[in-house]
Amino acid sequence: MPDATALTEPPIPSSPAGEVPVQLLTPEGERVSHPEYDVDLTDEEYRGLYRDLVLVRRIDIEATALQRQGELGIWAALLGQEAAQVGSGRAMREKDFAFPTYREHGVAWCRGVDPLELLGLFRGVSNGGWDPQEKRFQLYTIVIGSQTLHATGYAMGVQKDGAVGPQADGSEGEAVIAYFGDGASSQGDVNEAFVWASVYNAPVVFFCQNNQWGISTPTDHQTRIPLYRRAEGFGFPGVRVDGNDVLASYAVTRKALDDARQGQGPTLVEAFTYRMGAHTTSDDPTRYRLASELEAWKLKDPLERMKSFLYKQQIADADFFAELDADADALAARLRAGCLQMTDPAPSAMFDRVYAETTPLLQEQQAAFEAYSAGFADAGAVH
Amino acid sequence: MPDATALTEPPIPSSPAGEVPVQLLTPEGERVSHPEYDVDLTDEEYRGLYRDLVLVRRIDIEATALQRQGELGIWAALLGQEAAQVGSGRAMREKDFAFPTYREHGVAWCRGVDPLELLGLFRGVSNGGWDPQEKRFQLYTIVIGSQTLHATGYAMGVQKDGAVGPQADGSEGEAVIAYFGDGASSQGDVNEAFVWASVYNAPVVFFCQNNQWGISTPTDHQTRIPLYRRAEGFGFPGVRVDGNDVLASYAVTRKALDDARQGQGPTLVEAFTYRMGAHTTSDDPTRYRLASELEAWKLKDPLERMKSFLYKQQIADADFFAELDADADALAARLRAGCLQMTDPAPSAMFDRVYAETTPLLQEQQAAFEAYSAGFADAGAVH
Amino acid sequence: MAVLTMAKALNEALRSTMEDDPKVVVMGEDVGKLGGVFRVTDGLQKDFGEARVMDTPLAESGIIGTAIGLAMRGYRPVCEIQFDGFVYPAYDQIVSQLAKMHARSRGTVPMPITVRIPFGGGIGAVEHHSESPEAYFAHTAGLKVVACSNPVDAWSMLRQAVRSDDPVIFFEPKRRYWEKAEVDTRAPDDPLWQARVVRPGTDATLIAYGPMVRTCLEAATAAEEDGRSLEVLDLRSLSPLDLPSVVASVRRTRRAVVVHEAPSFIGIGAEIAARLSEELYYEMEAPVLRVTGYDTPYPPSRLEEEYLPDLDRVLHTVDRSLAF
Amino acid sequence: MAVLTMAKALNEALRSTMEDDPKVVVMGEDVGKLGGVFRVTDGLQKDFGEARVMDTPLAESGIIGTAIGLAMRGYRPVCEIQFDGFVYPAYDQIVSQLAKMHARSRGTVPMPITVRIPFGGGIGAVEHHSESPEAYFAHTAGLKVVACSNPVDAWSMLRQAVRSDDPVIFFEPKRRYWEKAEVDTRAPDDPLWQARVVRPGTDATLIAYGPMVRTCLEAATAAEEDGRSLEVLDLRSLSPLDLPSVVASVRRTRRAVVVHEAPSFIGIGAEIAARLSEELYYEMEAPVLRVTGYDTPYPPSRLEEEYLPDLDRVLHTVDRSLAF
Ligand SMILES: Cc1ncc(C[n+]2csc(CCOP(=O)(O)OP(=O)(O)O)c2C)c(N)n1
Ligand SMILES: Cc1ncc(C[n+]2csc(CCOP(=O)(O)OP(=O)(O)O)c2C)c(N)n1
Ligand SMILES: [Mg+2]
Ligand SMILES: [Mg+2]
Repeated sequence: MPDATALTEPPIPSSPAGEVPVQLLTPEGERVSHPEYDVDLTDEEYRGLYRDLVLVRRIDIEATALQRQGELGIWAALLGQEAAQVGSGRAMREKDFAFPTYREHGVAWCRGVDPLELLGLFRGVSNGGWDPQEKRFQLYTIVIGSQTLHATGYAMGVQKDGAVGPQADGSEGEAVIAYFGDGASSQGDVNEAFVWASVYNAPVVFFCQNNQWGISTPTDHQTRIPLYRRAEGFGFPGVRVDGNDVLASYAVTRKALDDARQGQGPTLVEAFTYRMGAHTTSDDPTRYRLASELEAWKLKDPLERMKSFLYKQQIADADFFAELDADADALAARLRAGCLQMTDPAPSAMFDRVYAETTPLLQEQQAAFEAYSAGFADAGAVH
Repeated sequence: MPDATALTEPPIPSSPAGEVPVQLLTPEGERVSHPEYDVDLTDEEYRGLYRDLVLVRRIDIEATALQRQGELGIWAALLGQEAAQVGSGRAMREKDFAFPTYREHGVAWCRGVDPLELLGLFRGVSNGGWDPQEKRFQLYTIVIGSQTLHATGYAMGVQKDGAVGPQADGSEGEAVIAYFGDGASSQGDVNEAFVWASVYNAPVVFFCQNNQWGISTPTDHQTRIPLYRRAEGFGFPGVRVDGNDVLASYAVTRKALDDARQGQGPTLVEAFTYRMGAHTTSDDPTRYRLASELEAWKLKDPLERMKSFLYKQQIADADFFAELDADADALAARLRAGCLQMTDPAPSAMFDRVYAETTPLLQEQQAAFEAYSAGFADAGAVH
Repeated sequence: MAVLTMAKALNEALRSTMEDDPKVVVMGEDVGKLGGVFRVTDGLQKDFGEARVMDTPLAESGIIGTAIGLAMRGYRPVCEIQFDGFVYPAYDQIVSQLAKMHARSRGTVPMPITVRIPFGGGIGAVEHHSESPEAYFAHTAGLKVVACSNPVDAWSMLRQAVRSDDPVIFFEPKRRYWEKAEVDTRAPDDPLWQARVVRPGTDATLIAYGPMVRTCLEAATAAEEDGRSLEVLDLRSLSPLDLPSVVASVRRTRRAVVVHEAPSFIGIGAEIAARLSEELYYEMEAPVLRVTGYDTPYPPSRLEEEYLPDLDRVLHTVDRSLAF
Repeated sequence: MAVLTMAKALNEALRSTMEDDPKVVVMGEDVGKLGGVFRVTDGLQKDFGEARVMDTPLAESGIIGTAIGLAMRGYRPVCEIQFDGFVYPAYDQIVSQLAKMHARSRGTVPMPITVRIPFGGGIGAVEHHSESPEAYFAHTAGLKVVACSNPVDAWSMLRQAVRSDDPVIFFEPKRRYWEKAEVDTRAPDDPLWQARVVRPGTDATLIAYGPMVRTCLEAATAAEEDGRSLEVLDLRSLSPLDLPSVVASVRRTRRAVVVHEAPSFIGIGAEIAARLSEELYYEMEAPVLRVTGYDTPYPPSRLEEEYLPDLDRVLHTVDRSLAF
C-alpha cells in the first residue's frame, strides 16, 4: 500500500488557452469590426443597452445590500456578467423563450420580470413568482443543468407547432435560449441536451456564461479545452464571445437565435466573462482566488467600456448619464421599499397548488394544520 | 390548437456520413497499410486472433441455441462484433483492466473468463460469477453507460498509485478500457466520464462499438456526426476503426492503451461494426430493419476476411482450420454440458453478501425465510 | 366489447387519447417502429407519425427533461421508461423538476406528463429488469403514482392518467401484460384515484396493487376451500392513497395483510400499517402484517420465485394474522 | 478534550481517518481550497494534497461513479454531496451500482464508500437546499444510512462510516453544524449501528435522528415542567434500524412518537410504526404517532418554520398519544 505522499497529483492541465472571443467593443470602448458579426443599432438602442446594464447592476447591488441587512436569505450576484445577460436578453425576439439559472437577473430584466419577484425568491417568499408563459422566461432553476433539457424539449415543441421558419404572420419563427454556467457544462443533463438538440435539430441556443468559476472551482476543472468547442463533439456550431462586450453578446446571440428560428438548429454560445463578486452572499472568494485576478477583470468592466463608447461617439451626454443615475436611484428605492413591504405567504399556502387536482391526504393535512394553527392563535389570545 | 396532422416531423438528419475508418484488412482479406497504424504479428499470433474469433462466435451461437431451448433466460449475441472485441481484448496488456457492458463475450474470452460464467448470468444463477480483480475484467454492467464512470474512476486510481508511465518493473504502466455502445453515447454518465477523463487526463480508453443499433434505434437518433468525433468536444482524440477488422481493432486499441499508460490521457475509439443478430434473443429485428442491410454487412464478416487472409498468406492450412473446428465443437459441447449441469444457488444465498457486514434485520428475514422454507419441506414430506 | 391483453388495452388507451387530443405525444426508447419492448406502443408511430411517437436517444434524464419542456409548450407527453431499473438516471428530473414544478410555479406551469414504467418481477429477466421502485415515487410530494392490475383498469386508468394535469407515474405489472380480459371501452371509467374491492370477504383484507392483486385473488380462492373468507382490495392508486376505502374494508374484516413485491423496509406496506394502526386502533384484531420482497437486491432470476410473495406466503401470513 | 462544532468534529474525523489510512480520499464539489460550503473539509487539501482531496467537476453522477471506480482500485472514497437536493443526479449510480455491487459480485467487489450529505431545513435557504431524502436511501437494500445529531457522534460515526466496508449514506443535519460540544477523540466509539437513549423517561418515547433530536430534547425538557417524563431515543442508524433498542424503549414507555423533517408518507416513521405495532401489539397504549414535514415540496423558507416539526408540534402529538 503506497503511503499518502506517494500519491501523484492528478495532472489537471492549466487553464484552457484563451481563444480569441468575438468582440465588437474593446475594453477601452473602441468599436472594432469582426468578419462575421456586427450590430447596427440606433443611438437610442445603444443608450438603451447601456441603460439596461446600469439598471441591472443597480438591482444587483441593491439586492446584495438587502441581503447584508438580513432582508434576503441569500443573493447570487451577477456583478460582471451584465453585458452577457443584457446582450443576449435583448437579442431575443418577443416570442422567444428563455430558460435561466439562478443568476439571470439581467435576462429577467430584459424579459420584463419585476426585480421584486427575484427579491421575493431570494427572500424566501416564493420559488419564482412570475408567470413564465407571460414573460416567456421560465422560473429560475437551481439544480445545475436541468433547464437545458427543458429548453430543448420546449424547442422541440416549437418545432412540432410548425413555428420554425417563415410564419404566416411574416415572422421567422420562434427560438429558445438556455442559460447555464461553465460548471454546469460537466453535468450529464447538459450533454444530453446537446444530444437531443442536435439529433432533433431543435431551435435552441445554449448560452454558457463562462464566468471562470463554479463557486470555488475554476473552469479548468470542468474542461481542458475552451467550452465553446464542446459543441463540435455533438455536431453543431460553437462560438466564443466576449461576454463583457454587450454589443458582441447581442450580435452573436441574435445570429444564433435567428439561425435557430430559421431551422438551422442549435448553437452553443460561450460568453467569456467573469464573476466579479462572490458566488453568492454566503461565499467567501478570498479563500480560493487572488485579488489580482479580480483587479485584472475590473479593467474589462462591461459597463465602463460601453460608457466610454457612448461618450467617445457622442451618443450620450452628461444629462443622459445623470438622468440614468437618477432612474437607477429610483429603481433601487422602489426595490428596497418593495422588499421591506413584502409579506410572507399565508402558511397554509404550502398545501395549495402542490397538484393541479389536490388530494384527500393533503386536504386532511391542511385541515389539521389549520386547526392546529388556529388553536395556537386562540391560545395566544388567551395568554 | 393545431391538429395532429399539422405537426411537422422532427427533422432527424440522415445517417452520419461514413468517414473512413482505420482498416488493415479489407473485407476481401487483403492486408492494406495505414499511415498511422500497423500491426506486426507472428503467424502464430495471427492464427491466435482467428482462433479467438472462431471460438467466440461458437460460444455465442451455442448460447443462442441454449436460450432457444429454454436453458437461458435471455442472451445478448455478439454476432458480427467478434473482431472489435477480440482485437481490443487482445490489445490489452496483462495488468490492464476492462469495464464491459453485457455484450462483451469476446473480451471476456480474452480476459480468461470462463464462458460458463456468462451463461450462468444469462441463465439467472448469478449476476456475473467471476472475480473481477483476478480477471481484470469487471462484471457485466447492464445499466447503460454506468461503467464508463467506474472505468474512469479506476483509471484515476491507477494514476494515484503512480502506475502511469515507466514503472520500476520496466513496464509502461497500466491502462483501463471502458466498453459501451452507440446508444450509450447519449447517456449523461458517458459524457460525464469524458469530462472526468479529460480533466484528470486519466489513463482510460473509451471503446465504443458502434453496431449501428441500440435495440431498434439507429445511430442517427443518437448523434448527427460520427461518434468518434464526440471526443473533440471534450479535448481528447477520437478515432474510428473498422470494427470488423480484427487487425485494425487491435492496432488502434493497442496504441490508445499505450498512450494512456504513458500518461497521454484518454482516447475514444469508435469501432464501426454491425450487430448481425437481434439485440437479444427477446428481440425481433425484422420489425425495424431491412434484411438487405444485414446482407450487405454479411459481406464484411469479421471471420471471413481473417480466414481469407490466413489462407492467402498461407499462414494457416486446412489442418489448422479443421483442428480449430474440432476445438470449437469441443468447447460448445463443454458449454452445453456445463450449462445443463448448472445448479441454482441456494435460495437463502440471496440474503448473503448483501453487505460486507450483514445486518440484524437481514438476519432476521433470512431466519424467517429459512424457517418458512423448512416448514414447506416438512409439509411436503408429510403429504 | 373486445378481449384484450393488458398490453393491448394500454395500447388502445394510448391510441384513444392520442385521437382525442393532438397534444398527446409518446416518447421513449424504441417506442416507435418496434412498438416498445412490450409492444405497448405498437403501431402508434405508423398511425400518428414520428412527430407524435418519438424514438428518443438513449438517456432517461433526457426523456423526462425534454418531456417537461414539451409540457411547458402545451404538449401532454407520455414517456415510456423501458424497465423499472432504468428510471433512476431520470430521478433528478422526476423528483426535483417534474414533481415540484406545479408548486414552484404556483400552478402556472402544470405538468401533464405520464411516465409509464413496466415494473416488477416474475419474467425470468436479468438484473435491473424486475424492480419495484414505487415507494421512491410515492414518497415524493407532487407526484401521483398508480399501478394497474388487469386489462380493464389498464385501459381506463391510463386514459385518465394521460388526461390528468398532474404528473402520474404509471406502473404496469410486466408479468401481467399478456393476461386477457373483456374490456368495454365505452363503459364509464372507475375514478383513477380510488381503490376497489375486487373480491369481498369477511375474515381479513388482503391489500395489494399491480401484479400482486392476482396473487391475492388466488390466495383468497384457496383460502375459501379452508373456509376462510378473504377480502381483496386493489389499491390502484398508491399516491394519493385511497385511505377511506382501505379503512372501510379493514373496519369490516378487522385484519389486514399488505402484499407487494417491493422490499418491506419503508415500503407502501409500512405506510398502510402506520395509518391503519392509528385509524383503527381500537378496532383491529391483529397488527397489519406485510408480505413483501425481502430487503435485498432483487436476486438472480433462478431465485425469484423464492423472493416474490406467492399464494403460500400470503396464506401463511393470513394464518399469522388470524392467530393474533 | 476539545470543544468542537459539529462541522469541526466531522472535519477532525476526516482528518484522522485520512491519517490512519492513505487510501481514504475525499472528493466533491468545492471540497478543496474552499473546504466545502460548510467547511467540513477545511484545510484537508492543504495538508493532504490535491490527489487525496479532489475538487471534482460539477456532476454528482460523476462523483459517485468515479468513486465506485476508485473503490474498485482499492481506494476508500468519501464523497461530499453539496446539499441534500443535489444528490438525485447521482441516484442511479447510488441505487443501481453502489448499493448492488457487493451482492452482484458476491462480495468480491466491496464498496467502502461514504457519501456525506448535509440535510434538512431550518437555515433559510432557497429551494433544494433543505430536503430530507433519507427514506429513498433507507428503502434501498445494499446501502447503510445514518444521521448524526451532535458533535460527539459526528466524530465517532463518521470515522466508523469511513472505515466501514459497506457504502454508507451519511446525513449531517446542516442546521446543527455550528452547535458545540466537548468531543473526546480518545473515547471508545459508540457502535455506529446502535440507537441511543439520549434522555430517559417513562411516559412516552420520542424517536428521532439528526436535527430533530435536539428538538425532541427541548420538548422533553418542556414536558418535564408539566410533569411528563419523555424518553428521547436517537436512532443514529436508519438502515440498519436498531429495532431492539426501539422496542426496548417503547416496551417501557408504551407510547411512541416518531419525529422527522421528511414528509410523512412512506417515511421512516411509517416503518417504525409498522414494526412497533407488530412487535408490541399487546403492549402499547396508543398507536405510534408521527410528527413530520408535510407531504408537500419543502416550502419557500419564510414558511419553513411552519413546515418543520418543532417543540410545540411534538408536545401536541404527545398529548394526542397520551389521550389514547
Ligand atoms: C445539481 C447541483 N449540484 C450542485 C449545486 C450547488 N451549486 C450551486 S451553484 C454551483 C456552481 C455553479 O457553477 P456554474 O455552472 O459555473 O454557474 P455560476 O454559479 O458560475 O453562474 C454549485 C455547485 C446545484 N445547485 N445543483
Ligand atoms: C439506463 C438504461 N436504459 C435502458 C436500458 C435498456 N437497454 C438495454 S440495451 C439498450 C440499447 C443499447 O444500445 P447500445 O448502447 O448501442 O448497445 P448495444 O446493445 O447495441 O450493444 C437499451 C435501451 C438499459 N439497459 N439501461
Ligand atoms: Mg461559473
Ligand atoms: Mg449499439
